[in-house]
Amino acid sequence: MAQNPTGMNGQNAGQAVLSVRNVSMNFGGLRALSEVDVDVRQGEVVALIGPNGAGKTTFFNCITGIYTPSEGEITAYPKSGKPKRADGIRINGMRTNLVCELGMARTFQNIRLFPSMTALENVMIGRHCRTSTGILGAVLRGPGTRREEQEVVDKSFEMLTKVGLEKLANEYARNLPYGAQRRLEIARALATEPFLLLLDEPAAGMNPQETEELKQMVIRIREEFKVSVLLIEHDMKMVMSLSDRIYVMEYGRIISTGTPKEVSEDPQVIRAYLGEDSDA
Amino acid sequence: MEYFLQLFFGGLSRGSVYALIALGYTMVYGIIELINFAHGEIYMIGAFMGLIVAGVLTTLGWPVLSILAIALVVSVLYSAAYGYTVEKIAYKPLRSAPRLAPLISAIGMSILLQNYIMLAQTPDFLPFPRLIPELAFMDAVSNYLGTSDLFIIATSLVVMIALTFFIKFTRMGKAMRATAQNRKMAMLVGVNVDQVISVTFIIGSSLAAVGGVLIAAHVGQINFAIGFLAGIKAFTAAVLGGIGSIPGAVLGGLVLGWAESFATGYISSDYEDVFAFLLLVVILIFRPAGLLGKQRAQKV
Amino acid sequence: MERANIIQNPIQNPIQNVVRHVVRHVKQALVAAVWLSFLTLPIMVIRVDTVEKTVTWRWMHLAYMAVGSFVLALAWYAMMERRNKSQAKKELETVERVSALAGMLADPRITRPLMAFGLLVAVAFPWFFSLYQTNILVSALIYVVLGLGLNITVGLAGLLDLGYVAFYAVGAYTYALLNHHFHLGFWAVLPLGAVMGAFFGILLGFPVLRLRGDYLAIVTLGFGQIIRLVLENWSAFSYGPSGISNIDRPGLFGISYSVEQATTYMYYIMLALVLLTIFVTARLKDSRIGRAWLALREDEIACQAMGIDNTRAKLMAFSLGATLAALMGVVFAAKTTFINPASFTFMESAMILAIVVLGGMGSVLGVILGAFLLMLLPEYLRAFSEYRMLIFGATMVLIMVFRPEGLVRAKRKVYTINVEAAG
Amino acid sequence: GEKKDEKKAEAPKQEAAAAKKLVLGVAGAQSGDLASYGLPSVNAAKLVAKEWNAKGGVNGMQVEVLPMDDQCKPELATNAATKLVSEKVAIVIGHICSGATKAALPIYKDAKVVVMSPSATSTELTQSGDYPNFFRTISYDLIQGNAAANFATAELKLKKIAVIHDKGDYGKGFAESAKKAIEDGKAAKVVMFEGITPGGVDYSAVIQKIKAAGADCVLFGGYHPEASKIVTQMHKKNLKIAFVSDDGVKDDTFIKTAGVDAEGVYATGPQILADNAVFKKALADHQKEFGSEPGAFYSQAYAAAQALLNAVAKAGSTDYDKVVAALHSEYVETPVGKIKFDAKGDAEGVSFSVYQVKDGKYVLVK
Amino acid sequence: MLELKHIDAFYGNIQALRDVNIKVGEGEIITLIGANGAGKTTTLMTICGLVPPRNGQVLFQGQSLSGVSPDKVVARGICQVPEGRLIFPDLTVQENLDMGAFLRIDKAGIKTDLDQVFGLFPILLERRGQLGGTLSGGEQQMLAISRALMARPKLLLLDEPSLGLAPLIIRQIFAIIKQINSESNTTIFLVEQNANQALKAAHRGYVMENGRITLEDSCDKLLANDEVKKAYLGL
Ligand SMILES: Nc1ncnc2c1ncn2[C@@H]1O[C@H](COP(=O)(O)OP(=O)(O)OP(=O)(O)O)[C@@H](O)[C@H]1O
Ligand SMILES: Nc1ncnc2c1ncn2[C@@H]1O[C@H](COP(=O)(O)OP(=O)(O)OP(=O)(O)O)[C@@H](O)[C@H]1O
Ligand SMILES: [Mg+2]
Ligand SMILES: [Mg+2]
Repeated sequence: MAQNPTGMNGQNAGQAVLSVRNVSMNFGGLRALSEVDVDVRQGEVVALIGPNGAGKTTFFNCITGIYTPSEGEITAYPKSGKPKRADGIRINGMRTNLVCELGMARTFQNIRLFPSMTALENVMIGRHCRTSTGILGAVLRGPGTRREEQEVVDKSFEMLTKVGLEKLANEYARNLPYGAQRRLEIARALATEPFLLLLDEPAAGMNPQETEELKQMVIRIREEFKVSVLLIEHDMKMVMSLSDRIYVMEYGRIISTGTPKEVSEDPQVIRAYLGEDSDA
Repeated sequence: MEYFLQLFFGGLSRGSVYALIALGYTMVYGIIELINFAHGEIYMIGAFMGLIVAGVLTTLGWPVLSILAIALVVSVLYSAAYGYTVEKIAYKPLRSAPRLAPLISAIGMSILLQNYIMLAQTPDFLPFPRLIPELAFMDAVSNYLGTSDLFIIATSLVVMIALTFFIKFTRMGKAMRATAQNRKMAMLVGVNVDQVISVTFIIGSSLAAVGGVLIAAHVGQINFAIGFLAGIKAFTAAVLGGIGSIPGAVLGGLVLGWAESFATGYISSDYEDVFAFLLLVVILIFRPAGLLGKQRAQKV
Repeated sequence: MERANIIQNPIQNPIQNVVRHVVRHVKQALVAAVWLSFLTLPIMVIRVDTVEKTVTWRWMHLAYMAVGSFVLALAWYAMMERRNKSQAKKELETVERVSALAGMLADPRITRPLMAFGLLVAVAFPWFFSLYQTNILVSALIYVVLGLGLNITVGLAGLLDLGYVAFYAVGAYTYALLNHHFHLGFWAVLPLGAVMGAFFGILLGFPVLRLRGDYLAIVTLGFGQIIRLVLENWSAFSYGPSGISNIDRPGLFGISYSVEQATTYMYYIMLALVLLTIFVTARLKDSRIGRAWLALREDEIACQAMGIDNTRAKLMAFSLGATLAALMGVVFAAKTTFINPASFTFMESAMILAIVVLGGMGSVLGVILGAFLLMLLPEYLRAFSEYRMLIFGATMVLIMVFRPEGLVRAKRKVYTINVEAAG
Repeated sequence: GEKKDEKKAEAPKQEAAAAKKLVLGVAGAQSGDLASYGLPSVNAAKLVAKEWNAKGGVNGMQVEVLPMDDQCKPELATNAATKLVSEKVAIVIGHICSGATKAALPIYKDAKVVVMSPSATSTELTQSGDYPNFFRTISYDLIQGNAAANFATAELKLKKIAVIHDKGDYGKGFAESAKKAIEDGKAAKVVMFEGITPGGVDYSAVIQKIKAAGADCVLFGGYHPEASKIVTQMHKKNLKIAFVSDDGVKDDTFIKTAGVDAEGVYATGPQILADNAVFKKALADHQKEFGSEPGAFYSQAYAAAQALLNAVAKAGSTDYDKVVAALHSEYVETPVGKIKFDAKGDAEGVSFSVYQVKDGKYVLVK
Repeated sequence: MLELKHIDAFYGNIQALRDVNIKVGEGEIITLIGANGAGKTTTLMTICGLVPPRNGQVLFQGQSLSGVSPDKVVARGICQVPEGRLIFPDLTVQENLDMGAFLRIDKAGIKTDLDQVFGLFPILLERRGQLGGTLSGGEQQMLAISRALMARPKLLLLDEPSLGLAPLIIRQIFAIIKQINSESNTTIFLVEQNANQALKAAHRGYVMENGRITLEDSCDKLLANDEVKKAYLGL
C-alpha cells in the first residue's frame, strides 16, 4: 500500500495496547455509543471516522476517564509502568489523571490549552505526572529539585522542537495561530510519555498545506517515540494516507472497519459519510 | 404533630422571607455571575424608603393600606434607581476586569451604603409601622401563620411565577439568558448587553425593595445593618436552590427556613445556623449545582 | 460615547481641546450631581419618627450633597478619562508593557538596595515610632501573612475561599486553649497551630473541593460560619462569646516585660514570619506545584487530562493557605492576649480577600500593599471619626474601578528559554 | 513616602497642647453593626465635656472628646487602646463590649490609664481584681442575672423559666448568671436554655419551643432589637407569659419598636429616681443638641464621663493614683444616681431595680 | 454594500490588520483565505464592532459603522457565524435558533425559516430539545450556521463554516451557501481554510497574509494562480 509510508503492516505490528470490548454510553435516552469494539496495537495509527454526532469524541471521553461508560470493558496494556501488568489494566471509570499517568494522552476537539501560559509552560504541565517534587522539595529547592526542574525544561523544549514550535516557545498560548495551538496540544500530550496518543481532529482549521505538514509530523512522532496513535479526523486525504486501519462509526456503532482502501470502498461508508463522488 | 406543624409553618414563613430576597439575588447572579454583596444594602435602603414614605404619610393621616401601596411604589422606584446607579459606578467599569474585582467592589459598595445610611439617618433601630393590616380570618390559624407571613409567602410565590414567565417567554427574558451564557454571542445576535444588565439590576433591586418594605413591616424594626445578614441568607438560599434558577431561589429559601426551624425545634436554636450551613454543604456535595440548578452543559 | 472619545481630531487646537473637555466634564458632572441629589434626597433630608409621628426636614443636607456630588463627579469623570486613555495607550505600547516603575522594580540592581533599605527601615521601625504605630504595624503584618496565605488558595490555585478566617480561628483557639489549660507557651504552640491548620484545611477541603467556582465560595463561607458558631455556642469548650483572656504573650527566656516591649518583640517575630512566608510562597509559585496551580486556574479538564491530580493539587493549596492562617491565629492570640468569636466573622474573611484582590492577585508586593492599605487606612482615617468607614468603602470601590488588576499587577515568573542557545 | 507621613502624624505637639487640654477618650463600637451601642456614649461624653467647658473646664483645662472606634472587635480595641495611650490620654470611657474591653485593658493597665465602661458587664472584669484601673457604671452580669432571676422566682413566683440569650457576650453572660441563680435558688426550674441568632427575622421556632416546654416565663439576655422581635412574635403566637430581661432592653427604643407588645415586659436596670435632675438634664441636653432620643447605655456613659471628669477635678491633675483614689472616694451626681466606686471598680450607690412597661413607659416595680 | 477602508486593528500591542481594503458588492459571495493567524477572523470582528479598528472605516450600505455597538450592527442586517461557534450552552437547540431570530418580529417568517433550517440539517430537528453545550462539534457548527440563517441577514459573515464537519456535510454547506445567495439574494462574506471549496463557491476572493491583503481577484483566476495553488490548495 503506497500510502502507508512506514511500511509497517497493521496486521503484524505487535501486541494490543488498547482493547475496547462492547462499550456503550448513554446520555439520558440518547445512546451515544453502542457495543463498540476497538483495538489498537503497538505502533499502529488507527483512525476513527464517522458523521458528525456519531459518537467519536464520546468514545475518546470514555477511554480517557472523562465519562464512565455505561457498559463494556476498556483495557489498556501499558508498555512499562511501575507494576508491569502484561495482562492489562481495566480502565473504565478510572480517573482521568490516572489514565494519563498510565500512558494515554489526548488532545481536544475544541482546543484546551492554558491560554495565559507560554507554549513552553504548557508542555511543562505535561511533564507534571512524570516528576515528583513535593511542597518541601519546592520550598527547599535542593539539588534534586533543581535537577528535576532543569530536566523538565529541557524535555519540554525538546517536545516543542519535535512539533516545530521551538521558535514560539516563549509565546503565550493564546497568541499562537490556530495551527500552532493544535501542534502545541500534541507536544503537551507527548510530554506525558504516552504509549497511546489520542488525537481529536488535529487538522481541523488547517489549510491543505498545513495538514500535510501535520501528517508528516505524526509519522515522525510515531517512529521516534514508538507510540500508537488513535485519530479522529474528517480530512479524508489525511486519514487515508496516514492510517493503518480505520474504524467507521455511525450512530454510536462501528459500521465498518479495515484498511483505508477497504473502508473507502465500503458502500455503507460511502452512503453514511463520504458521499458519492468522494474527492475530498 | 401540632408542634411539627408549628415548626413547619414557622419555617415556611421564615423561608419565604429568605426567598423574597434571594429572588433578586439570583437574577443578578444569573446574568453577570457576580456575588452582589450590595444586594442586601439595596434591600435595606428599600426598607428605609418605605419607612420614610410611611412616616411622612402617617403625619398626613392617610389610611394604612394606601400608605403600604405608596410606600411600596416609591421604595421600588428608588431602590431600582439605587441598583441602577450602583451598577453603573461599581460594576460596569469592571466588565472586562478579573473576575474577583467586582466582588471586592461590591463589598466596598456594601460598606459605603451601610455607613451612608447610618450617617444620614441613625445607627439606632427604628420602629417600622405595622403597614400590613391584620386580616380577621387569619386569627383562627395565628398559632401557625400571621397575616404578614401570608403576605410574604404570597408575594414570593407571585413574584416567582411572574419572573419565571418573564425569563422564559419575554424578549427581555431571552436576552437575559443569552447574555448570561455568552455575552459576546448575545451581542452578535443583536442583544444590547448593557441594557440587559441594567434592566436586570433594576428588576433585582425592585424585588429587594418589595422585600425590604414587607419584611420590615413584618419584623417591625429596621436599622442600617439589616442588609448584611439578609444578604448572606439570601445568597445561601440562592445557591442552595441552584444559582440563576428562579424557582430554585424560592425552594432554597424555604429549605433553609425549614432547616433552621426544625433544627431549633428539635435540637437547639444555638446551632440553627450550623445546621442550615451543614445542610447546604451536604446538598451541594450530592447536587453540586444546587437543588434545581442545572449542571452547566460541558462537553469536552 | 466612550468609544467616540478615542478617535480624536488631531487638527484641533490644544487649548480649544482642553476647554471642550472641561465643558463636557462639567456638564456630565452637573447631570450626575442632579441625579445623585435626587437619589439621596429622601434619605438625606427626611427623618421620620413613626411613633411620635413627626417629620424632620433637613434641607441643608441636600445642598451639601449637591455640591459634594458635583465635585466628586467632576473628579470621577476626569479620572475615568485618564483611565480610558491609559488603557488605550496600554494597547498601543509594545510587548509586555512595563511602566517605568515596574521596570525599575524588575532590575535587581535597583531592587536589591531598595529591598535592603526597606528591610533596614523595617528593622529600625519600633525604635523611631510610637507604641501605637508599632502595634498597628504588627496587625498589618499579620494581615500580610494572612493575605499571602489566602493568595495561595485564591490567587495561585484559583479557589475562592470565603471562609478563610475559620483557619485563623483554629490557630487562635489552639493557642488560647492550650495556654489556658496547660500553660503551653507561644513557641511550643506555634508549630502545633500550623499542624492544626493543615489538618483542618484537609478536613474541610476534602469534601468540597470538587465544587466549582462560586459554589465553593458559598460552602467555604458556610464552613467559616459553622466554626465561628460552634466557638460561640460550645461554651464548655471555647468559653463562648466571653472568650479567653489573659493569654500569654510570647516568652522571652522567662524575662517579664512591658506592653511596649512586648509589642516590639511581637513586631520582630512578625517581621521574621513575613519574610519566611514571602520566601515560601515565592518558592512554591515557581515550582512544579505552582505551575500546576496556574494550569488548574486556567482549565481544570485539560489539567486532569494531562495527568495532574486536581483534588490533590487543590487540597495542597487549600491546606497550605489554612496552615498560614492558623499560624497567624496563634500570633494573633498572643498579641491581643484575648480572643473571642467576634474576631472571626465573615467580614474578616472578606477583608482578607479584599487585601489579596486589591493588592493584586498573585503579587507578593501587591498583597503587602493591600494589607497595609486595608489595615492601616481605617487607622489613619480615625481623624475622620464617623466618616471613616464611609471613606473606606468608597476607597475600595475606587481602587477596584481604577485599578481593576489591583495596585500591583502580578508579574509571574514566565518560564522562557533562550531559543537560540537551546535550539 | 508612607514612613514620612507617619513621622508627621507623630505629634510631639500633642504634649504641649495637652497642658491646656484634657482629652477624654471614648472607645467602643462606633461603626459596624454594633455602632448603635457605642455612638450614644460619644454623644454623652461630648455633652458632659461641653457642660464642664462652659464652666471653665476641668482644672482650667478644656475637655476634648476623642472618639476611638473598635467595632467591638478585640484587635481593633487593642489598636484603639494603643492609639489612646500613644496620645497620652489619661482617662477613657469604654469599651462598649466586654470582649473588646478585656483585650484593651492590659494595655491601659500598663500605661496607667483610667478606664470606665458604661456597658461592659462581664463579671470577671472587676471581680477578678486583675484591673485596678478599670471601673464601670453598669452593674455586672452576676448582679443583673441574680436580680432578674430573683425577681422572676421570688416576686413573680414563676416556676418554669425559659432562659434565652442572643449569643453575645453581654446577653449570654447575663443569661448564664441568671440560669445559675435560678438553679441555685431551687425555687424554679430552667426548662430551656438557648441562644437565638441576633438579627434574625423570625423567632417563631424558638417561641414554639418555649411554648412546648410549658414555660411560664421568658428570661432574655440581650439587647432591645431582639427582645422586641421576640415579644411581638410571642404575642402573635398567642404566647402571653412573663418576659423578664436586662438593662440592654430597658431602653425607650424597645418600647417604641415593640409598641403595644412591650406592655408588661420587665427589665432590670439601675434605679433612676423620678426626680433625678441629672437624668432629666442629660435627656434634655441630648434632645437639644442632637435632635433625637439618646440610644443605649447613654445614661451610664453620661455617668462615666461625669465621674471621670469629677475625679480629675478632685484629684487636681490626671495623675493616675490620685484619680483612682478620687474615684474610690468622691461621690458624684449622675443620671444613674449618686455614685462612687468600690474597691473592685464597680459603682456603689446605684440602686438596682426592676421595671415594667406600663402605658408605654418603664415604671419601677421593685 | 460593504466596504472596508484602510483598516488597522490591534489586540493589545499586536497589530492584527494592516491597511485592509475590502469591497463587497450587493448579492456577491466573496471569500477571504489565508494561513492560520493571517487576520481573517479579526477582519470579521472589526466589521461587527467587536474589535473596533484603530484606523480606517467600515461602511455598510454607505453608512459608517465606526462607534456602532455590535448589537446595532446586527440590527442593520449583518450577521456572523463566529469562529468557535459560540453556542449558548444552556439553551436548547430550539432556543438557540430562536435567539438567532432575536431581532425579528415576523412570526410567520420565523416559522418558515425554522422549517427550512431543519430541512437543511435534519439532525438538528432530532436534537431539538438537547442543550446546545452537549452537541457534538459538528452538530454545533450546523447549529451556529442555522442560527445565523434565522436572522435573515442582508450580509452573512461566515468564519470557517466547514470546520469540523464530515465531508458529506461540507459539500452540503457549500451548496447551501450558494443556494441562499441565489434564492434570497443574501450577500456572503466567507472566510475559509478549505480554500479549494471556498474558491469554487465564491465569485471573488481575497488572500490575506500577516494582516495584509496580498491578492484580490475573481475566483477562477485565483484558482489558477500558482502561488495560491502552492500555498493554499496544497497542490
Ligand atoms: N454530555 C452529553 N449529553 C447529551 N448528549 C451528548 C453529550 N455528549 C455528547 N452527546 C451527544 O452524543 C452524540 C455524539 O457526540 P460526539 O461528540 O461523540 O460526536 P462526534 O462523533 O465527536 O461528532 P463530531 O465529528 O461532530 O465532533 C451527539 O449527538 C451529541 O449530541
Ligand atoms: N484575543 C487576541 N489577543 C491577542 N492576539 C490575538 C487575539 N486574537 C487573535 N490574535 C492574533 O491576531 C492575529 C490574527 O488572528 P486571527 O484570529 O484574525 O487569524 P485568522 O486568520 O482567523 O486565523 P485562523 O485561521 O487560525 O483562524 C494572530 O496573530 C493572532 O495570534
Ligand atoms: Mg467530536
Ligand atoms: Mg480565524
